[in-house]
Amino acid sequence: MKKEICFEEVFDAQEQFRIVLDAMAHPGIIYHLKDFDFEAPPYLSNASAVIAFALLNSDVSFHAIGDAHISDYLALNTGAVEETFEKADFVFINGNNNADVLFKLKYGNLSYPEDSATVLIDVEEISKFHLDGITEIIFRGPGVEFENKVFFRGLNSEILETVKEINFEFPLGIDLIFCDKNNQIVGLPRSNNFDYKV
Amino acid sequence: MGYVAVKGGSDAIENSLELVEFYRIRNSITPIEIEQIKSQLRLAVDKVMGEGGLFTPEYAAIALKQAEGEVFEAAFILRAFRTTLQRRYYSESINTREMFVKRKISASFREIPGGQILGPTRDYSQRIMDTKKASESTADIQNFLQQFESKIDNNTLKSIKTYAKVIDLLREQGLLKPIDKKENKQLLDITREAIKFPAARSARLQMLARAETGGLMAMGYASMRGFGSVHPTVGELRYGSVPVTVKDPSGKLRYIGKIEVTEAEMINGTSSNKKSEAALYTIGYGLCFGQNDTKAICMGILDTTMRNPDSNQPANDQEFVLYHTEGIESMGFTNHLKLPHYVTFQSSLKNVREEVERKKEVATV
Amino acid sequence: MSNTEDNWLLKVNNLTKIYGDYTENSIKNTGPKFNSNICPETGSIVACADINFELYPGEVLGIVGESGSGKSTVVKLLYFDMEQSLGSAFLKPHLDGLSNILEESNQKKRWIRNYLMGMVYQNPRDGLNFKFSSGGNIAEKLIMGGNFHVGNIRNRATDLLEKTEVPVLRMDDKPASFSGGMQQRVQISKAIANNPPLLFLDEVTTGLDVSVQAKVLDLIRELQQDLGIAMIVVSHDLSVIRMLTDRTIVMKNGRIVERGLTDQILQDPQHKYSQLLVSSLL
Amino acid sequence: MNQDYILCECSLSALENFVTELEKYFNVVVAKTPSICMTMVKAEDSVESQTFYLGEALTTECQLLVNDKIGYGICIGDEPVRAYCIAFFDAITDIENEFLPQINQFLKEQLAAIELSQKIEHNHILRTKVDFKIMEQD
Amino acid sequence: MVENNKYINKYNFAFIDESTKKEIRRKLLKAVAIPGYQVPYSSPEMPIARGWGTGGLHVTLAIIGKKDIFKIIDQGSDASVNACNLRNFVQSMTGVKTTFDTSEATIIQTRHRITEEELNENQIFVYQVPQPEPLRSVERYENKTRQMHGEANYAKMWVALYEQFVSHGDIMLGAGYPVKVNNRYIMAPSPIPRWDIPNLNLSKALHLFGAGREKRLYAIPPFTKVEPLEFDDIKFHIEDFKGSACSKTGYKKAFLDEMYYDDGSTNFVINDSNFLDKLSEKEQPTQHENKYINQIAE
Amino acid sequence: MNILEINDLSKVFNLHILNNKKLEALKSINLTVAEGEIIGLTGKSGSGKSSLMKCIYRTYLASGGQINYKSINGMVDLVTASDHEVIELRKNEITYCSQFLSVIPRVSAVDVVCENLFKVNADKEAARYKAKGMLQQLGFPAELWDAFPVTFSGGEQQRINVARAIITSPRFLLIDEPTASLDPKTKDIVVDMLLDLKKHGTSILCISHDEYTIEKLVDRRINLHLGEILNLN
Repeated sequence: MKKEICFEEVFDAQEQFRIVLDAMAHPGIIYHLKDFDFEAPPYLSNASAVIAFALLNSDVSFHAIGDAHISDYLALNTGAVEETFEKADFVFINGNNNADVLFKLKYGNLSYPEDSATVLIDVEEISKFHLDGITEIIFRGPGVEFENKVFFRGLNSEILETVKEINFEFPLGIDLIFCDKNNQIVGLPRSNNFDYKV
Repeated sequence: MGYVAVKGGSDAIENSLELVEFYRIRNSITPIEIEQIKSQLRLAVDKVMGEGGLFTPEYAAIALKQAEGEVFEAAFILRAFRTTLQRRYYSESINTREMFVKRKISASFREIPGGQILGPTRDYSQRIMDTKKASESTADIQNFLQQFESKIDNNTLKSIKTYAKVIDLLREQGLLKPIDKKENKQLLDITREAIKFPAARSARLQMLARAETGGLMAMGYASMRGFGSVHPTVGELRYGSVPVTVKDPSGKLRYIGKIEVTEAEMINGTSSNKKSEAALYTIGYGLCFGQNDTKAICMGILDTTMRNPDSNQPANDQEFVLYHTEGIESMGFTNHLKLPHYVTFQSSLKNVREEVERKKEVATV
Repeated sequence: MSNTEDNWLLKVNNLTKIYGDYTENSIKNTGPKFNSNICPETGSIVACADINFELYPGEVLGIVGESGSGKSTVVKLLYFDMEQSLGSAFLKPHLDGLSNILEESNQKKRWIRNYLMGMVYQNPRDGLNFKFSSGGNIAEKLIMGGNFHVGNIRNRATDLLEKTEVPVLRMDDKPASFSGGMQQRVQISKAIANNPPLLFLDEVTTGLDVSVQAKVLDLIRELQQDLGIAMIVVSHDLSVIRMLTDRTIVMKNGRIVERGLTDQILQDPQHKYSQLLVSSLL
Repeated sequence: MNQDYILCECSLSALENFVTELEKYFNVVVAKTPSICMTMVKAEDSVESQTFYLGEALTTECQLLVNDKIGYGICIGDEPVRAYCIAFFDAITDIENEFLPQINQFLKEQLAAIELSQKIEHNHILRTKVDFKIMEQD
Repeated sequence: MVENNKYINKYNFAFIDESTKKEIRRKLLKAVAIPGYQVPYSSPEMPIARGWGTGGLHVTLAIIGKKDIFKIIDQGSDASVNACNLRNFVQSMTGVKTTFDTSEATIIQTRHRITEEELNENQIFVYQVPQPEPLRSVERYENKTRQMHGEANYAKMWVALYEQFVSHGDIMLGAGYPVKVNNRYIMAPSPIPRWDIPNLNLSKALHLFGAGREKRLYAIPPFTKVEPLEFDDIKFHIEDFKGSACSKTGYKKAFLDEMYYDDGSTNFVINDSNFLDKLSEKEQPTQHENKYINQIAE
Repeated sequence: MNILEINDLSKVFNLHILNNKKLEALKSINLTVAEGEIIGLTGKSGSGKSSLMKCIYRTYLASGGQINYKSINGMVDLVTASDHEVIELRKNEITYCSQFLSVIPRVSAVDVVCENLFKVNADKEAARYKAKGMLQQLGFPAELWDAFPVTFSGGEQQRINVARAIITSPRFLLIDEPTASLDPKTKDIVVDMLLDLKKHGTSILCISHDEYTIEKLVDRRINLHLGEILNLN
């Protein structure tokens, strides 16, 4: 595994961060991250890697499910520390993963609700248009003018049920960013009052 | 139209800065050298480093020069300078027991291991204006140095030693209060994340170490006058240089130089609320960059007061002490009152005028 | 019968508060048997332990005991003024009594306090904010209960002050300038402002003049009759207990030593300590 | 450690001259030009050993490849030359080379000079010691 | 050998070092996810004084990129000396284009005002906040106010408003009127005048707040409910200029500055300098729509 | 049909503070009360009459035996019933009228009489109306209705006490010396009121030293001596 060199730490980080900020501020709107020529391990989307490069450094911790290569890759390229689920600031999971692990994540306390995990979920495909056999999320709440609908392929709906449960007592909760293989992302902050259909 | 107004503002700022420069140098043709500030304004440099949170005598001297000697401003410049630098290394804990001691006194005992060493201090100088300083010449300086050096015979030099600490003696005798198990021992860094209350001791000590000397002094003094619960004795006050070591990228431990620090261990008597426990001593700890007795002592007082939170005693109140001794912040905010506030003022003016109207109506009804 | 087994309003199980580090033995080696609530091993203080009881709607329960018996601790734990070491409590109107209120988040506890409970402290300063007017104090509770209409707030405050015999003219004055009895009545107004089903009264007449005491007690009785509020009355004063309560719990060294109908406790006390208490106070 | 101590405390001109002379015989590549950064100074209180951050120290760091051997130079202060020299020493003392005796000789001389000046300062400081025994005899 | 060149340190793009920028960015994301909640952050020292907009600068410098167009106002004016100073700083540290034109800017930093011209969804509005804690007036301790926010325990704040009504006949809060965000947090909207408060509600732009001295960041995402605290019967109202009009444009529906002259006369001028410029030049900027402004007669 | 069946009831006081001294107040009491029956309890002072009554009312905890009470909702053993069951019975079925009025400061005579009605959340004005009617019947001066009973004479207090006990028309009434300090005329009124209650189905256990009252009132008389029943006639 080698260190990626195509991501420029000042300007790429700034530009990609702004897209992530937009995504968080507009839940349910699809944003496109830049397509970097990364050699990320399989099971880690380029989009997740971009977000990791833009936000992680040695001051924060992460946990990735799946391949051990993902952890090595992220540790090498961001300097962030690998931690357990219970303590990680950033968590990388796949949309097909079992939802149970989410219950372990830190979801903040009432005095410091931000001391909670940000979860990056890799799914197959994110689309504005309906396709068969996929999950639809209807976003409502801050950042959404009326309601936004987005379709996800490769997203276990139990994850959404679990997130709903974890985020029930706002401001406690976790914040999510969905990433797909085409460098598309969608933000789902805890303030969002979403529904979903399978 | 708008552009003209803006240009006007920018020009005024530029011209104001020029005027500053003019006032700084119009009467003195000879620029002060950084080396001169470093040595002849040594204590100002120390203060700037302490409050600036960055040990660097040369940049502190530049800041002092740039700020026309205004210590607050210079510390501020240093703090802002810090922001532009990457922190690449964390040192191993410095060990003040290895200090090259330049000054070491105790007020608690008459004789201490190694003796009372006054070192460079103005404590016993009579504060009589020394008008000779007005006409000090290079020759005077050289004479003094020559004569000073001659007092030592280079052939009969005593070898350098380090000294045992007074508090170690008290500890060996079991007179110090054991550490409270509930104390939060976490090592926090308040320059990386905002302080949270109640604050861990590491965060408190760090904030005190970079706090403004005058502010610390006000609080420490307040404590002794009854607005706090501590009136201690100097267990030991030492000043000198300590080695700093870091790990290089290969993991090897490296000596990188030495820094000067003042350290105070302040002894406080305690009363015990449990019958089974004896009244023991607690130590308040103070440590800061450079030579600054006042700061180290007051830090030592406040270290102890803040361990006994009490919102009725200003000096025992963590939030009160820590927020209000932060010199750079206090200075900035008190000075921001100079900024225009006409929008906010207009808003309150509307309220007051309306109330005056309402009260008039009531009166006439 | 209306008060069947399931009809309780409040159920308290094994409520325990210990200060300091404690072990299993801390509870075993303290209590009335040892005439002490300080653990001989760890020095921890067992303020109360193994407190179990149920309270029924509209019922008035007395807790009596000397100072240090842990009686105030019980209500302070239930009102979330302190955190329990062990134990649980269930309140019917909150999730049908299925959820331990002591383990709820602070956000939910606040809701429970605002809507389902009231507390009257011995010291009016604990229950009232002396920086606010007496009307403002009542407003605080009403606002916490979701009332945001100043006119309605002032009307309700007027009603409450009338009911508690506080001159309505003094509604906008700060309670600091009131007599102790009047402060206490303002505090009661505040506590019942949202018609809670449960009210805690912690030594509410202690420190008041006898005539003022009678007035306050009378007020509490009347409120109880009129509003059907269930109450827990904590007092070291048996005459207060006799006057106000149906049932009584006797505490000593942090434990319940006896419980029963108030007249039974007063006339046929079973436990040695209750007998001592009754004989010395009547 | 000892070597770093000497290089940090010795005369800069002597060091610069020595290294300038010596580096001719090696292939020196500057991997990281000397630049300033900060070292967070950790301290601990003397009673409870509570560690805390005292503040930062301005530091210069430099990385050299000397005959492909990496050398790190780190020192307090804005000291590009010194950092360079320390890095150089760090590398060459790890390489088999014919100059080791000269290097050792240089270090020895510098150490002696440092120690002397420290001792002199120490003895000046000792003159400020309050000697109670002498006072009693008076 | 290297040259003994001291004092040659170069500044990073946007002044702040990259690891601190990352920290601020992470905190901003959390702030957006929890609208109105104050996220503590490291708040490094800046070369301007605490209380002079360091928080706003942190936010601006952490988000700004080469493509951004930057506008900064103080008291509504592009020309205020403090705005000029910060503009110069940001410009010299980033090289970005600056503008006075509200609609052209992508990042607008402000002290004490929202522009009269309506903001769009591509804009980020950055506030310099001197006191981020709306509860400070009723509770001086940070750990207590934090707990109050945590439990949504705002009764003290409300009672303070009630008491103001009781003693003054109205809620006497002026600029910085507290608002409730997304039905949850009470937030200090930086001391913008009441005039601007309704413009926060369901705004299309993202609003980011930086309080440097107090080390807090917070945010209002677009399309977020922001309501001033008001009772059902005692309502919030904006500053009443009593039908006064701008002496230069005759316009009434804007926040006005009250001007005093040497001869003792007074008149009013539109406070927002760019809005005034545009009206003077017969441009027609789109203004924020809200019921309070709508009520004012032309 | 019996409303009350007492089997083998005993009561021993254990006085911890007097070195665990034991006082035997009741020994093996067996007694039944039929519905609508009035039983007079007689005996010298200290014979156990009040103790028996208090055991039934649960002011005293019995030491052994059973007190089976047939409530509207079924049989209850008053010795072992829970406090709550007892409270509910006291509220709805069983009333105890002691020899002395325990007054409550600052509560008017009428409201004292109403107290038991207030407990079952009766309409306050209707309750007061009823109370006034009873007080009138008992010849209680109207000007004292709103006064505080603490200053009343023994006879006046007695009348209030009786009115208070019977206002709810309890199913089972325990009454201690209802006529002790009353004039003959009022005695008759009280006896008539109690007989009227009996007509409506109330069972009464009555302690009295007044032979006249016993004679006129009771269906059966139980004589207690040193905690035991002497006769069963």
